[in-house]
Amino acid sequence: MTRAASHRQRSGRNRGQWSLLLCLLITVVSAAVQATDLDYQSRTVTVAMSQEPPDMNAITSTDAVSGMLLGHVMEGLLRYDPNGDLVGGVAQRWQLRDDGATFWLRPDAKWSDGSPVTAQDFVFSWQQAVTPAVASEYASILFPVQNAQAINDGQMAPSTLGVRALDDHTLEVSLHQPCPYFLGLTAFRTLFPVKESFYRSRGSRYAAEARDMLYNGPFALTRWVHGASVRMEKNPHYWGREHVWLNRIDVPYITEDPNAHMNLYRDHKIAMASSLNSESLEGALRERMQIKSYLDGAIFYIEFNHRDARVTRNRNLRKAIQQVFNTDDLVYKVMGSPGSFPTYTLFPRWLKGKQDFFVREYPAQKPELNVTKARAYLDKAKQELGVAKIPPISLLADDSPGGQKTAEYLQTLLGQSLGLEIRVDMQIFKQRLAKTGSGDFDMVVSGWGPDYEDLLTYGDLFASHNLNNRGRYRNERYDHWVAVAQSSLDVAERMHAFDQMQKILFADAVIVPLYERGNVYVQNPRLQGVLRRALGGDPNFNYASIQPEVSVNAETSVNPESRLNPKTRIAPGSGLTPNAHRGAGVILEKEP
Amino acid sequence: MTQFIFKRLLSGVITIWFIATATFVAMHAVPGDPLANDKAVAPEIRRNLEARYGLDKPVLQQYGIFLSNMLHGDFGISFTQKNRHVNDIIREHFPVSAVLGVLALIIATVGGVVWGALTAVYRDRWPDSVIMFLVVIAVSVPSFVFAMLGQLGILAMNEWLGFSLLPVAGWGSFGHMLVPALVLGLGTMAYLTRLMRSSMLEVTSADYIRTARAKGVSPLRIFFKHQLRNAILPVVTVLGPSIAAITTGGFVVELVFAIPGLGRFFVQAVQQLDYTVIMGTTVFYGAFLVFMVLLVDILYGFIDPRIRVGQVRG
Amino acid sequence: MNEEQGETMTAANTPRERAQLEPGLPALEVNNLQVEFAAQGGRVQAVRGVSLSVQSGETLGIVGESGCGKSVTMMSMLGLIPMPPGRIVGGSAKLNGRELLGLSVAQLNKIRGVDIGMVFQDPMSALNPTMRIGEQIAETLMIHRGMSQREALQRAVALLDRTKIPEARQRARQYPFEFSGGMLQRAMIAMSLACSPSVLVADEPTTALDVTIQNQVLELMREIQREEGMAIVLITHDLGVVARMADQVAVMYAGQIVERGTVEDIFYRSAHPYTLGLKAAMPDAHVHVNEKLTAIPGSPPDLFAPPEGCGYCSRCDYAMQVCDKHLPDLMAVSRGHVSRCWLQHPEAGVEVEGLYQPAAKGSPSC
Amino acid sequence: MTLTQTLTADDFAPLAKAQHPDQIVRPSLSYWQDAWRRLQRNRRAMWSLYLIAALLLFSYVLPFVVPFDAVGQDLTQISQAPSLEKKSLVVDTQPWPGQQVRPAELARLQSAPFDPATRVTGLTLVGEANTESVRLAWQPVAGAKAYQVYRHLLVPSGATDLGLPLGQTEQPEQVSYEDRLKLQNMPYYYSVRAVADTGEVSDYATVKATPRLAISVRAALSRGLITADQTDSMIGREVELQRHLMGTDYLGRDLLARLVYGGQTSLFIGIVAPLLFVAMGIVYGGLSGYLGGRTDEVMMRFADFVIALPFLLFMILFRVAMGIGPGESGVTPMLIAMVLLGWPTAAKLVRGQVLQLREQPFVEAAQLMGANSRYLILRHMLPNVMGVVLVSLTFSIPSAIFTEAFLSFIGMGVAPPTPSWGAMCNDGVKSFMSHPHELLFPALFISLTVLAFNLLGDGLRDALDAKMKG
Repeated sequence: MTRAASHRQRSGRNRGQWSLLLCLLITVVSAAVQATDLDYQSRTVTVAMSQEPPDMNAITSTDAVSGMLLGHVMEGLLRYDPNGDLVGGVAQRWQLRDDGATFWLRPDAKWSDGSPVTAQDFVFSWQQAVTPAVASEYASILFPVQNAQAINDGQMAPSTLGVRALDDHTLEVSLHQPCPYFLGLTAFRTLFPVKESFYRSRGSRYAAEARDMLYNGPFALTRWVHGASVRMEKNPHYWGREHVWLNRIDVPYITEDPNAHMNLYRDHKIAMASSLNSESLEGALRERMQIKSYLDGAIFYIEFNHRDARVTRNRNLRKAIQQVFNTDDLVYKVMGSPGSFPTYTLFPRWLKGKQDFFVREYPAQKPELNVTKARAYLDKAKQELGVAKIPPISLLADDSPGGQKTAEYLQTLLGQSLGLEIRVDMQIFKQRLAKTGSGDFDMVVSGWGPDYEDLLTYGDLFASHNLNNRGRYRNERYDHWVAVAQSSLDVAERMHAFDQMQKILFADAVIVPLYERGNVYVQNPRLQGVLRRALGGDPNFNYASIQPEVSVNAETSVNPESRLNPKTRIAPGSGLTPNAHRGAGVILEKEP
Repeated sequence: MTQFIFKRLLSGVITIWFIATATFVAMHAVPGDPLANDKAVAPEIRRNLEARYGLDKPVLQQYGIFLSNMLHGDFGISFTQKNRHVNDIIREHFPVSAVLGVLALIIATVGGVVWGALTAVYRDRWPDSVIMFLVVIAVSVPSFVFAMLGQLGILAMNEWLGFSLLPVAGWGSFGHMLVPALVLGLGTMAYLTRLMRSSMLEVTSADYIRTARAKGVSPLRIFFKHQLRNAILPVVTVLGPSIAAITTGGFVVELVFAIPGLGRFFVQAVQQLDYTVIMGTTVFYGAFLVFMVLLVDILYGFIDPRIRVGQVRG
Repeated sequence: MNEEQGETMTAANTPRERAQLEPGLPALEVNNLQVEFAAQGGRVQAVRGVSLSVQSGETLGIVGESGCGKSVTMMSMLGLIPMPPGRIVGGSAKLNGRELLGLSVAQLNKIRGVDIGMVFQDPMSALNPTMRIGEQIAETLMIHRGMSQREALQRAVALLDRTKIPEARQRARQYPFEFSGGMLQRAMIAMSLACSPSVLVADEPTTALDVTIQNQVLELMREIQREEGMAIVLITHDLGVVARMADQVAVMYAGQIVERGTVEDIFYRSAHPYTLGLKAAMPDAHVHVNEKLTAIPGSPPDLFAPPEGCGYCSRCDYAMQVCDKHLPDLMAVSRGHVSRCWLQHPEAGVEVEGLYQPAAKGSPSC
Repeated sequence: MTLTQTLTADDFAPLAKAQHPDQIVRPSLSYWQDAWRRLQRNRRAMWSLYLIAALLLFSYVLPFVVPFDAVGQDLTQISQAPSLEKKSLVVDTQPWPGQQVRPAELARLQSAPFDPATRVTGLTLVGEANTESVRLAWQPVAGAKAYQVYRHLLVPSGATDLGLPLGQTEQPEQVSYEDRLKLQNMPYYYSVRAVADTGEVSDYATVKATPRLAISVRAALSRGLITADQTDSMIGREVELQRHLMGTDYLGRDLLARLVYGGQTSLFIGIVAPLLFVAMGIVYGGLSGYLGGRTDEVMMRFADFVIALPFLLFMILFRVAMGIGPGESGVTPMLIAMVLLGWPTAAKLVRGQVLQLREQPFVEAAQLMGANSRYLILRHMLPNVMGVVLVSLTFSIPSAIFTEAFLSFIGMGVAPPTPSWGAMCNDGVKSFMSHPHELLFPALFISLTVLAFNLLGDGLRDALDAKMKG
């Protein structure tokens, strides 16, 4: 009897414990429910990133994710405005000459610790960038500056770099030859300022944590949990702080999985989800998400190996391949990626020519799809090579979805139409790079993204001296036109040079252009003014704002609080808008 | 006991050395260039980079440096996470994997024991069939399918509820861990269920259970006092390998649920040929597993008096 | 049988007291017990109508080859065989007059360990390896006597002491694997005696032990029986043990009792050829060393399909035509001594050397 | 007593000896026969065995009977759900110059101001919409600099819900657009709106189009649907497209064919790798156990080291270290990696068995009888070890298949275009939401295989376990 009673008592206590535990569980679980994608009250936007930022040190940083963050927390001499125009950043006024440039800095440009951004900060960071021991992979971007290359090769001291601080707010740059695109370079991250005293105080830990950095951009990193989350908050010391609408950019999710991004967006946890593929697109459409697209600047092409021992050195073989390759099929059917465009040239459609876009002024020649002609070329190639059958051709690609699809498509296509045996060589990214670098391939699926806003960033790729010319294509005429484009200040002459380059690329079948990559993404319609762009960090929220609620015609209504030019909200891509007042090579001087 | 632990620790150290060496050899056999990047770098810069990571020295010397650094508990600086030490990466991301793993292990063990015991109790009746059917599904479906279904499940649930009960992805609170841990622990849970079932059945027909019944002990008490403890013993022995499977098997889950665990960093590091991170992570995991197996052995001793007392004596 | 009666039964503390309450009532009485096991494609008739009884203070020995149904008889009535596949087909089993068959598990649990204790063959496997000896003994007391753990443990030490385990206090805190076989069997006995049952079923208690230990254990059982006055059912295949311990003996073969009587009846007036066979197979200190031990040829019948006639027929040297076709009944040989053999039939004229055949005497066959 | 009364004296006559021979109740069977008999009684195990046989037939024999094309890309049928037959229009896709506004008209329109309230008018389809191309044309809008074209699967509900931005016309005179982006035979809603120089947009117009399934002459020719001399005559006529019983993948490759060949890869790795490492384990473990003593200790210590290596990490590492050359499938590196990491478990198992067996009386007896080592190993050790090994082998197969799938899933498995079930899952996961069949089929095959081997393993263990006998 007593036993039974005590037993009952015990089970009663157990029940109590259980319900307590359950309550606790529910509390914990509900605590997990987080803020949603947009918060108008606190002016917070929540997004996701694909990757932990590998290197937040602007001097050495090379990747896109760090570039995106740096685009918010740092500012160079110049910056891109919402229209994609170069406008004053730290510099208030500037002057570009044949032999150099002068920048007058804003007196109110400040670091996040309140100290002013001075000309010395630029001198220091630029010198660091070319110092061999720092081993910045982007040192070459500074090569137009006097002595930069020699310093980087270890032949001269970093202090001899052609950049001087005339006073705290005047920066003097000497160029070793005319550089029509130099102003664009000053918006590039390698040329961002770094405060020497702070940099030295952190030693090797500089930029390792949020507290190990000093910021001069619209935002400052306030939280950085590696691999997990990043938070940027408005920089109270930023000179243009009243033009920044957002108070906070939260990045609490870091994953490469595009499905996870999409699911987070669906769950209203993030305000935009990038990299929609043709597969996830259908769901997005059915759920009536706002879909946008833009060109991210990258051009993809098949590069041939022109080294001596390679069959692909044979022009007729390359021509044969060029003649059967159907870029349209690849883009529209195989990749099926909306926003991407088939291309027939190395130069992207968003870069300017003389007045209009270059591709409109100098249309590229489209290869005619003709299997018969291709076979004729192939026969000629066989004759020249002295073989009855072309030996197997290796096609190097990395294991990204795009690379894989392209390689598999090409393999079947060339096999079926030309009877070529293509051996796909799928490698992880670094191994592909190593193999491309050492020339261990016949064909390789390559892509190229721009470093600065000029056709030259693409055009000099196949100059014989360029280390990025992985196929070792060597053509004196091509080199000549590259030299012209590098140093000429005459727009027409330069554009003609680029046109000559693209003609040589086509005639010689140096490469087979594939597509210009577009990125399709979904974005909460209440979020306005987000910049998607090829240069200067993507996406960018410096000019973004949140609408209190979705308006019926959100696209056309302009948020009064944003000083945004509605022009940029044209989809697809800000880059599509030609820029009237930017003539390369013209000596400009303008007030912001 | 101390002698036993000391001996095990010693062999553990040798094992870790072996793992370190194997990793080093494998790592240097990998074709490819950890310093390669999208854009070509000038030879001078390359030399500087090589010097920075000590790649300019002969392989044997690199091995020596690696071992001596390891002795000091220093795995060097990451190749891809430019300003971060591998130690920091492990310190920051391993706890995430570990918390997830521990939760998964708890779910797996508790689930396995409960389900296994239930199936044994209801042997050859419908609860047994249903659970064993689910177990069979759990062991036959690849984990990435479950991970995806798990995420879609949360999404569907949140949509149905009209508010976010559980987060779809991310990390930070208990709610973030629940479904990923469940997905991660599922396979192990199924395995443990099977193990527990057969072990329970074996115990059920054991002589001492008959003795207990002959003593007039009630079925419930027999179940808890006599069967469970004895049946759990074999389950405990596989916990060591299970921990290994769970902690290193978290890549997929970590990727799908955007969890900043070490597993994800490892896969990324391999893709990026981040030598130091690969070596550091592998050696660390190896050491961790060696330690866990040791721990499980000790734990086993506490559950099974035969071993504990035996060790005290010997 | 209702609850109240059960309660009044347990009110009496020792078997001796209980025997005094109702003199003449057998402590355990089994009648025509039949047990089957479901097997693939049919049933195995493991126990085919066994009847037994044992009085308080008395020892009943059940002998037979392994698999003949000795253990099943005892276990089935206590609900210790898994059902299914086991099933009690018929018969009755009464403990102190209370019917055991058909009781629920809960009802049985009030009897098992209280009124009837069991000692099993291999103590090493019959004791829970992960529980301390003391705890295992105390468990019975806590369940049936409602003692606190402390009390029960103290009592357990006393019981261990009583079963002559030295340093009982320390031993109680040890685990089974720390005990030797003989010690374990003592502990087992201590456990089964915890609640002073009126019947102790010892299922091959000494099989796993060596001879000297065997004697000690058997001696202990006897001693306790003298003190407590409980009935012992001793299941064994060892005739020597039976000879030493038992008052009454039942010989079982193929699920049936083939001979039953006092220990003298069985040993000196063996009335069944199987008993003779068992005796011949028993090493005996009295026989000469060079005398050959004779094994019984063949093996017991398959109880899946029991033979029509006598189960021993195929192995019996004296088998007759009738043996093959007809199953003999238990035939009275003398008072309290029965045998299931056609040779005991008055018409059977066969005289077998060494076989006690009062009925068949003087009528030789052809 | 009634029976005894009917007995006669004959009944008491002795029974002839011949009538009671030593009965053998059950036929005696060898160990393996017995195991096989028991396995046959296990229905689940037998079904698993049939299933495995079916899977092997499916992958290794079926391709000889039915020719499958696992690489052929059917670009007209990309990511198609399973279907039986489909008819398709043959079309000749010529470049379309589109429709332009005349220069004079354009000048007039450009000079007029842009009004955001204007709506695009006259939006129509040019020609019949088919899956090769959908052509749109509309009336110019005053002041418009360009036109944006959107495509939706639902009727647009507002300016933010126009669907997928297909693109923007490049010249103001261009008032037409040709859509060729992954068109399917389903209704689309095309919306067009004008954009001004300032970035302002006009109101949109929407038109519905349901493209007819079509195949270009070029594609039809290369797929062998028409012959070269039919190229002109077949235009505008219908042809029957290839059937894809299980649908197609992202390159329009037949999923059934890929599953067949993927099975060859997956099953090959799944079965051969365990076979190899178990064989290696038998040799190593057998030797170690047989030699015993110091050698055994050293050998087992080494096995322990290898066991301590984190399996998946090293799988990935080895796989990357061995690399895959151009045109290679990557099966060999994976096999080698699995064997390198897998053998110690089997070795320890075998050694344990051998050690146990060495102590067994029958081995001692055989040794006393002068049996030599060879005889001992072949006659006594091996058959007894084989049971355990067989069970462990059966259980290794599912984990090997999973390992392959996992590695392929994280992109470290076989190299494309080699199909494997794991790699197919990896591809299928990306499009799970829109084309679930691309994930479900390979996942199903993996599951079935793993399931079958698991159940077979259970059955074998029960059948070979001597304790369960009787």
